[in-house]
Amino acid sequence: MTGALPGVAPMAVPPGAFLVVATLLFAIGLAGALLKRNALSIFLSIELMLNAVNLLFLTYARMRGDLAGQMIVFFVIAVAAAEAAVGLAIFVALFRTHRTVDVDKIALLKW
Amino acid sequence: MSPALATALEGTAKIAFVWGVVLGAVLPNLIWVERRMAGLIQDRPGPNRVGPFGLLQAIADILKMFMKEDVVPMYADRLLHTIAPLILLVPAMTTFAVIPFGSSIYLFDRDIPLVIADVNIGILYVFALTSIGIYGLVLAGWASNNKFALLGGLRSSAQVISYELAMGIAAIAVFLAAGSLRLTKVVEYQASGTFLGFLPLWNCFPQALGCMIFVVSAFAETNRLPFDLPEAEAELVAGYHTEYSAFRFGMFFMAEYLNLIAASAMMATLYFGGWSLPGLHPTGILGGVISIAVFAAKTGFFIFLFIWVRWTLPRFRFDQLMNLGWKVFLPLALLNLIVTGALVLWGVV
Amino acid sequence: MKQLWLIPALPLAGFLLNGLVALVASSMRAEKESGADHPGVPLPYAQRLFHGVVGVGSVGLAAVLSFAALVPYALGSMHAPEGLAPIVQKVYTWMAAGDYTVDVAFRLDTLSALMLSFVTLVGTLIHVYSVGYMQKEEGYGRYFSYLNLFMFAMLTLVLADSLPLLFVGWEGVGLCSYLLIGYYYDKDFAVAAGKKAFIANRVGDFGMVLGIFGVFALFGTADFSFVELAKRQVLAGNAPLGVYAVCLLLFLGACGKSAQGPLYVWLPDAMAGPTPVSALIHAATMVTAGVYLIARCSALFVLAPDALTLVAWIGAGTAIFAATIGLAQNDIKKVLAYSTVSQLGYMFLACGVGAFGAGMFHVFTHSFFKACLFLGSGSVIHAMHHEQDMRKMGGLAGRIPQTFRTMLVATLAIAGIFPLAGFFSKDMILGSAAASGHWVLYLVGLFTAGLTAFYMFRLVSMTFFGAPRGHAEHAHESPATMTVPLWILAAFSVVAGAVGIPAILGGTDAVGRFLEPSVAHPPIGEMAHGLEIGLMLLSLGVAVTGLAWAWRWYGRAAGPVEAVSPQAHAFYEKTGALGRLVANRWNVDEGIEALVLSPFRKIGTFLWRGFDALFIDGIANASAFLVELLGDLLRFFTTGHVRNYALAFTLGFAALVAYVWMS
Amino acid sequence: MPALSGELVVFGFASFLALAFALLMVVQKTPVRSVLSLVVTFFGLSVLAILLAAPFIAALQIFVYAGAILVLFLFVIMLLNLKEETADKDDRPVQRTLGLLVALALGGLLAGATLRAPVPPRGALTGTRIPMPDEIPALGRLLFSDYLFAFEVLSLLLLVAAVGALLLSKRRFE
Repeated sequence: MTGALPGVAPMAVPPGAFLVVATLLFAIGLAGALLKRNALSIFLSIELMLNAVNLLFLTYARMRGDLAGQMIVFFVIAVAAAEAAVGLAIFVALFRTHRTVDVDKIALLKW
Repeated sequence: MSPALATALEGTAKIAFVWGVVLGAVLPNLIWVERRMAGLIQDRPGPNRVGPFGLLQAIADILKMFMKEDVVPMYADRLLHTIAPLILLVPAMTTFAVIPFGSSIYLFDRDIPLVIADVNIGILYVFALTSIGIYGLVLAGWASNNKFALLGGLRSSAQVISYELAMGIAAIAVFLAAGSLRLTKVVEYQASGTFLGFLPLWNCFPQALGCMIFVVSAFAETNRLPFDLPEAEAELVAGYHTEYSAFRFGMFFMAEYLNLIAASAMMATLYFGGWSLPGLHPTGILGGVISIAVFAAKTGFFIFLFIWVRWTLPRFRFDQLMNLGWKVFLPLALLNLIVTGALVLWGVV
Repeated sequence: MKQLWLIPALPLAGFLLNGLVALVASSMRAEKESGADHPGVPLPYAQRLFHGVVGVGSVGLAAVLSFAALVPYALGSMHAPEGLAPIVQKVYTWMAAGDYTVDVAFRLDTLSALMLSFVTLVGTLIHVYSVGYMQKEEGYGRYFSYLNLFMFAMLTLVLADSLPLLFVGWEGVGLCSYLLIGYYYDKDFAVAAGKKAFIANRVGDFGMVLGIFGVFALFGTADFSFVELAKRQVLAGNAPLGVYAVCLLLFLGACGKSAQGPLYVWLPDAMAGPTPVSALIHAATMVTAGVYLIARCSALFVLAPDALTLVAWIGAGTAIFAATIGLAQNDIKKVLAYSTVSQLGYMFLACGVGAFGAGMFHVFTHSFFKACLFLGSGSVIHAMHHEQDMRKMGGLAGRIPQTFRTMLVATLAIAGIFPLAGFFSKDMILGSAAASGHWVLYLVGLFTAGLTAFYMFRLVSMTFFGAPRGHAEHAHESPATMTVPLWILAAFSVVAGAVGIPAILGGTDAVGRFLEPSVAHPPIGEMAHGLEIGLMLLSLGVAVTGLAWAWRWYGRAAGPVEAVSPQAHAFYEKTGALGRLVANRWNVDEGIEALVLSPFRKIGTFLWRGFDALFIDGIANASAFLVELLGDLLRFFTTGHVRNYALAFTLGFAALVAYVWMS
Repeated sequence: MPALSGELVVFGFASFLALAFALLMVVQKTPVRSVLSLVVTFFGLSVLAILLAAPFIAALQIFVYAGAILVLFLFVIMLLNLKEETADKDDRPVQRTLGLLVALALGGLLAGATLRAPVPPRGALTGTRIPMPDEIPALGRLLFSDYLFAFEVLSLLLLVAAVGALLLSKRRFE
């Protein structure tokens, strides 16, 4: 624990708590990604995982009193935006050809 | 009295004041004003039966809404259908938290800044709330399980998101000049000096273009004519609130007016010097009151503008709207940003 | 003159201009009329004019500049006791390796001055001649751009101040010769000839490059300051052997470029190119580069007498060998080609016996009369509508008189008739051969002189005398652009000898003294004046004999108008089996085919069929097969279900985290 | 000290909100509702971000994530008009159970690992401390100095993504 940084108020909440929350969120997102069949829901779960990681970054940034973590979160969010745009476009195209976004019904990669 | 408690009290007082004024005083009269204005512009008397000059018309309307039956369509998504108006209403009401409605007032031997929460992300907060507001419209459209409503919802989301861009970029220029996201800082900056020696340093002068974009985008953001496509009667019956009645409809109604007021306040704050007036240096209680009055006047002017435009201009077509947003305003906003950057760089503003 | 670099730069500019215009124009043409080149369709006049002006102009200007540069220098060095110091102008640093740098620097000394004089002069004349000769060609622009490029390379070669830069020019001229031999790229024999020339030159260049490295190894530098070092015998490393090896390697390069020894084979075939090209590249300038190289490095060669002797013998051998082949050729250009080879042999003979000055002198004179002869033959071919077989000519003397007269002059010159240029140069060579005591070489040279006179006059007789055969009767004279250069060259082949009149004939061996500063002049034994005079008369007599003989066999005889005339066979009838062998060019090409090429082809076939196809491909196919098997195995895991992939991925990740956790 | 306890309360509430609605999102069958639950989760996250002295990120979380990205999701869902997740039962029990197990296992592992992981000393990456309370200018300065290249690349990426999305969602490729 970093203790009172100059210019940073001491953390009232133990950072470990944040970390646990973040990892739990990550696990939930992962479960969603593995269990859901609707491509969009899977995508949502992945977004959740991203945010869990963001939370980790923020926590460490706070613990180290270092802006780098927040910077990375900023970039993650921007990249997520790009990813969402392309991903959703892919789903739309997919739906147009298969009339469904159920990933179990779309198994083109089979041999 | 412990400082923490004092702070809490102070905050509560301010919230009470703002909401009191907005919900209690401005909102009802606004309904009346709008309809009277409509009458004026359309060369007819407008509501003039209930009370003197029909001043109590608003009360009557509200009562009527609460009396009516609250209908939920059979195949609607009940939950969402219920909460949609709230999702729209709450952000509209919380927007005011960051807007400085006056300089500061000296009471109970403490200097009280006249803003509920002077957060350092100021404008971002406002934009965040606006973007939440979208959900209200979209969900209302979706939950009603009605194609007109759905179309209205989709339109609104598309429209609001598109214009948020232009609006945001225009606003960035403002903070570039002020050097902070805090709205109080923005106001202080505008009160601080003069532009080209004879004009007040209000952003509307150096950033006339940005101001114009912001104002027009605000119309789109609040779904007001000429951009009220989500509820375009002629095409979509009543758009996203087709399936709403009684006080839920009333909430949409309220939300629209609140957004209108908030938008006016934002314009006044960002581009027209907020509570400041050239040569006015408010001090003490009186100063505070005067500054509030100035702010109210400016806001009032923009509210008036909103109404005026609504009853004057015809409605856009959706594709026209989108073209305007993406192909005209966005580039112009960027241009404005660049120009402002140059001005700041060369110390003109 | 301050900017030597301008001299090569001008033709380069010409090349770029001509090349670009030609390219653009031809592509435009291709668009307009579908199909790239249209045989026989001459270019629009404006374009021809452009190419002509640029082509001739750039080279002409270069010639003017070079004379502006070399005349003052030459005069200066004539009057200076020790000759002037060479002018060396550095343009920029080309390569820098550690503390050793190779500069692009140009050098003007008496040797390069001599070369420069006739290269630019003959070059310009031949450009002018080409304007008329190539008129009907649709590849006009291409031709002139190549020709300019050649001039650029040749001038670089001549003016270079270092072996690497010289090598650039060396390869440049090789490339241009390849391009121009293959100028008629739609004719198979032309393309084949181009390849042959290129490959034969590669063999030489291999020696050349190694030689350059060797020079660097010996002297620690490759620019011509090493000549000075060699004169002062400042050597690094194992001198005698090293010098010997380097000399042989350089000589190999020279043989490649100057068609000596077995490497001569490309030159006769090179006649497939347009005649002016043969005149410029394969007679006057490029092929003499080998001699120039030897003369440049003379100081080095002097250190390896055995190598010099070898040079002499190979030169003499080539001379007589080529001359004998020349006797029996019926293609007018082939005769000239073999004559060129044999003349080059003379030059190497001279260098070999240590008379580098004499060699360069012959290079100088030879360039004029041989160019004149080629251009004349070109004019004849032009008049005969691209008929090159002398058996179908005859009786042209009256029909194309100017060509006849100029060619006659040049023939006499090359035959070595007093007082034409050829006499002096050839006699200087023979004289120095005798003086150096190589009497065998002398006799070979003498006999070759006789042969030269014979086949040259045979050519003249078969072409111009007797009754017209084939289409000879409707031959007509060529335009002025072609005849004027002929006259100029003829004039030079008369007077060019003047610069080398030996002291014994009251002259001052000008060229020898002129070259002294820049080429080595090892002591050659003196001869009694009487003997010297005698030898001169002897060679003169031999030459006259040759002429007379040729006249007897070919001159008077007239033949039927039908193509093949008795004279064509005359040589065989009169010389029997030997003649037949000679007519088959001593079966050299067949020999090379049998001894060198076919074994190589066999080895190649084996490596292809046996090694590559079975072994290498076998490995590749086997590995591919393995991969395929693996794929068949793995594909059962690809269910195509995204979630399975995700699950597997996650499992792996979990395992990883667990591992990190444990450790 | 009341502020501290207050902070704790806020933390507890926010994290509960985030976790609960995250779970809801996963078990939810209707895509629209999953999106909404995720929105609520993001609210919780942004509150946590504020607790972590990152108000700017918090705002972005709402403004960009909830306000733009998730609206886009909603938009697409409505466009494709996806009601219930396909009714027929999940025919991959192995995948189902295994997936759940792996997710839980990995979650536990990660939690443990993160708790055990040492915090690198401040300034190990960059020396910039968080200047409370107004850190936004500092962020900006950092973004346009140390992270300029990444920033430019990012802008390029966004452009490419926009073009790609447009191309993908075109009906026919002319």
